Amino acid sequence: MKNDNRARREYIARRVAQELKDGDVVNLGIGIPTMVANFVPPEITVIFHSENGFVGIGPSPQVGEEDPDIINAGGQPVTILPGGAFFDSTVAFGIIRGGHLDIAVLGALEVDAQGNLANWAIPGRSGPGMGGAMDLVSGAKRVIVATEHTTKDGRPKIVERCSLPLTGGQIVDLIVSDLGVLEVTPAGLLLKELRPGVTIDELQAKTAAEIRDKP
Amino acid sequence: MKNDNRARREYIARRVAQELKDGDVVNLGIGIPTMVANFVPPEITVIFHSENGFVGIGPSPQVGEEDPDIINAGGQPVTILPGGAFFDSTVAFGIIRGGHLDIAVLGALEVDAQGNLANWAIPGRSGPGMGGAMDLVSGAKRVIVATEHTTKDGRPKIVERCSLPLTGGQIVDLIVSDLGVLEVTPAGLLLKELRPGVTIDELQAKTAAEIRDKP
Amino acid sequence: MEKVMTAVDAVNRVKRGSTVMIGGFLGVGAPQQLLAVLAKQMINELTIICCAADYPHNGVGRLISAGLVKRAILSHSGTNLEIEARAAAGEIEVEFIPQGTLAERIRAAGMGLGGILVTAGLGTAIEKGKRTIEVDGNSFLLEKPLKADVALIKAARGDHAGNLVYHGAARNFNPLMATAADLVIAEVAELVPVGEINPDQVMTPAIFVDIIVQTTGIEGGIK
Amino acid sequence: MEKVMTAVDAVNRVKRGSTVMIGGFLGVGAPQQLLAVLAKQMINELTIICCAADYPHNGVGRLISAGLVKRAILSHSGTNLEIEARAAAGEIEVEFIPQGTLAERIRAAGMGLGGILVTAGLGTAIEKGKRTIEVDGNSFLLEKPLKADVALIKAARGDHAGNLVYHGAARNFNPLMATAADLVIAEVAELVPVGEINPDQVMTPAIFVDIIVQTTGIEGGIK
Repeated sequence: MKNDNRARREYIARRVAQELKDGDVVNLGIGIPTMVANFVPPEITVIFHSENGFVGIGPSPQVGEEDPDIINAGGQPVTILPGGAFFDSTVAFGIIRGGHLDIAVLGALEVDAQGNLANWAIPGRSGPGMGGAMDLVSGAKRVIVATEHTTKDGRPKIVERCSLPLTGGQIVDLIVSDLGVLEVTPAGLLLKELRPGVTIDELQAKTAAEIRDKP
Repeated sequence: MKNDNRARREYIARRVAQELKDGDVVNLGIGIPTMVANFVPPEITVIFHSENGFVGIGPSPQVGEEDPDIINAGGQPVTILPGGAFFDSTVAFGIIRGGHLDIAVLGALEVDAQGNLANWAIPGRSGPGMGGAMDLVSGAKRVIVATEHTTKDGRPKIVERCSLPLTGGQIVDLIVSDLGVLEVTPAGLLLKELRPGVTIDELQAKTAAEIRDKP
Repeated sequence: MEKVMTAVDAVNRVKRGSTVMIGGFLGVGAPQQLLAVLAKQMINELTIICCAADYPHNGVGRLISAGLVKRAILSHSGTNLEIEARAAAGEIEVEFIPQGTLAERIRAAGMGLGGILVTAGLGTAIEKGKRTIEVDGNSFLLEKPLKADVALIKAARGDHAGNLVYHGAARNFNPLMATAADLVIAEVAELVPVGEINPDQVMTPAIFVDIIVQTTGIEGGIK
Repeated sequence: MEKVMTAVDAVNRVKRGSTVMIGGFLGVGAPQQLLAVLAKQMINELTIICCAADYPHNGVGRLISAGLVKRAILSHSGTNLEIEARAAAGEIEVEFIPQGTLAERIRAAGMGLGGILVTAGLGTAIEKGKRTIEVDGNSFLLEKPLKADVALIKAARGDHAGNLVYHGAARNFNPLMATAADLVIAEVAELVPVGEINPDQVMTPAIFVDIIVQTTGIEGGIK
């Protein structure tokens, strides 16, 4: 069961990584999105952007070699690759807002058929707040949602219309889940790919929005 | 005659320098304003700002010691003092616009009783353009005009209402000329000081706006 | 104009009820010593402006846990359950601002802009109470400058004049906040004589900094 | 993704009729070699965006004197009588923008702001055609972002990835323009391997730079 969980998350991360192109500047959100860095095809070079102020995120440091001033946006110690650069928060978000970030990969509480995304406010809690998510979804050239297809108790996360407070309106381009890949089009969700072993009927049954399989 | 000209300009620069306070951040325009730096009272420290990108303008370099990348806003080679800093043009003007510049000293083609200043457009010419003057007059906490009282052919530069295109509206605080010092108040020009040897009648005769000598 | 003083003398300039900007991102780049001393001095009823709520005993969390904060303007609180509990109890009023907008609003105050137009938050709940401005057929939210009475910031290195240099991702909001408060207090890990920092490498020019405090040891553990 | 190429190869990416931003302030920080080669290649009908018109044979003056400019957007032309003569002859259309507004408009394009509110120019002729926006009882001009097809910039030092470091007052508009054009060509005096520039000291991150040209000697004298 735990292995299955891990395989599902790895499928998502691996599949998102296939969307990256050589030279892309990419921001990865917390959780499954962070795992995408492990699956970048070896023949391409991707530059990872950290909204707390640098480009060129490198691998985790060896234990004892951490620089306390170099963390990623999730608070974990990381490194910076040769050719990377640090900057302040206006530049970090100027890169996003100014069209210099090719891809943002984010998780979701809910995502809908119009490309609306909800991932910042949990009903009944004051927080956690949007952090950089609203800037990311409105600024990145391409927004990919990487998410498990359903919640832990089996409810669909992909819906006709988000019920939770939105992070952004009509900003999601692609949804990669553990069941497959869906493109958000003006006419709704379009099936791009099924995870091997998944049928379109299963996918549709676990999705609270209509899925077309032809453009 | 030449000596007289020099004495008049020196009076202006020296008198403006008396307006500076310890710790002030000051921008000096081209011409007479630049001379103000030579008359800063020795007991105070003033930080000079250059709108082409630094604070801490130092004295002219020795011949042969010029750094071609360190010029003032007029294009002359200068130096930077210890404790100075270079930055880009948004910071240079952010210092001005954000209320971090205590005093801007500028020349004038015309300045009027409402505190309007004209110093950027010469009729019949396409230029020279305002450079940083519009930002300076609208952003500096205090704007001092340092100017000869009349044009070379004897026409008043201090007028009831500017006829040339404005650099800024109602932005001048103090006018220092070779005849004395005038404060711009909501009720018009107020005499603060006459240059020794100048009478109020002479001052008024050479000014095309009413001057009061009591608040 | 000697700007260097002790943390206690510096922090005592902060008044009860002040609006205080605090640098750092999850504690990295936070002025830990100033915050520890401020928490001890019990200067309260503060409005804080910061990137995130950090952790209960790290960064701005020190002020929150000490009960000094009545209002928090920030982008994220998810790492600090303490602030959520206090918000739920009605003790702290929390306002969330998208992180990039927060950074740019602070810069706007420092650089003297009357406002900026952004798309972040369009079509979301944060549109509420804001003006939408159309420019060439596109919609933007008008966001106003955000300033403070005091900024508490942290740099890796500073000179006696107040020039600052940051290291790594500890830069974040610090250079922005240095421009946007009436009183700017900078904590520096290393204090050097004037002239030691190359003018090309200064990240915050001294004219923005009022008070410099050298870190002498941080009271309270980190995270 | 090798970004280093010759000045001629780089300049040939500039198309006739393009809008080109050019760094520098009275020639200091101007990409002199790129400009000299561009003037020789006779790529014309250009709209240039720059701080000032520099001098007839220095900085952007090289393009003006070569007759390649149909429109100039700048803050000052007083050091170059050549542009005034050509403007008087109807050959060049000149638009003046306050220097700080010009800088901030370029930054707005690079950082993705839909516009900024400024006071510079209020009550003057440059209000014409601009919207005035009231915020909390104060008036501001709405200034729009300003972008270009190409930016030609200059740095003291660059690495093969495109990270740039500037020196002295030669920084001026260069780092702003690096963010605000579709194609960014940087001339560097010194070219170093990737990893040689401390990530804390990078002034323009490599992701903004498309092409790097090392200065090999400048054709034509300076001023």
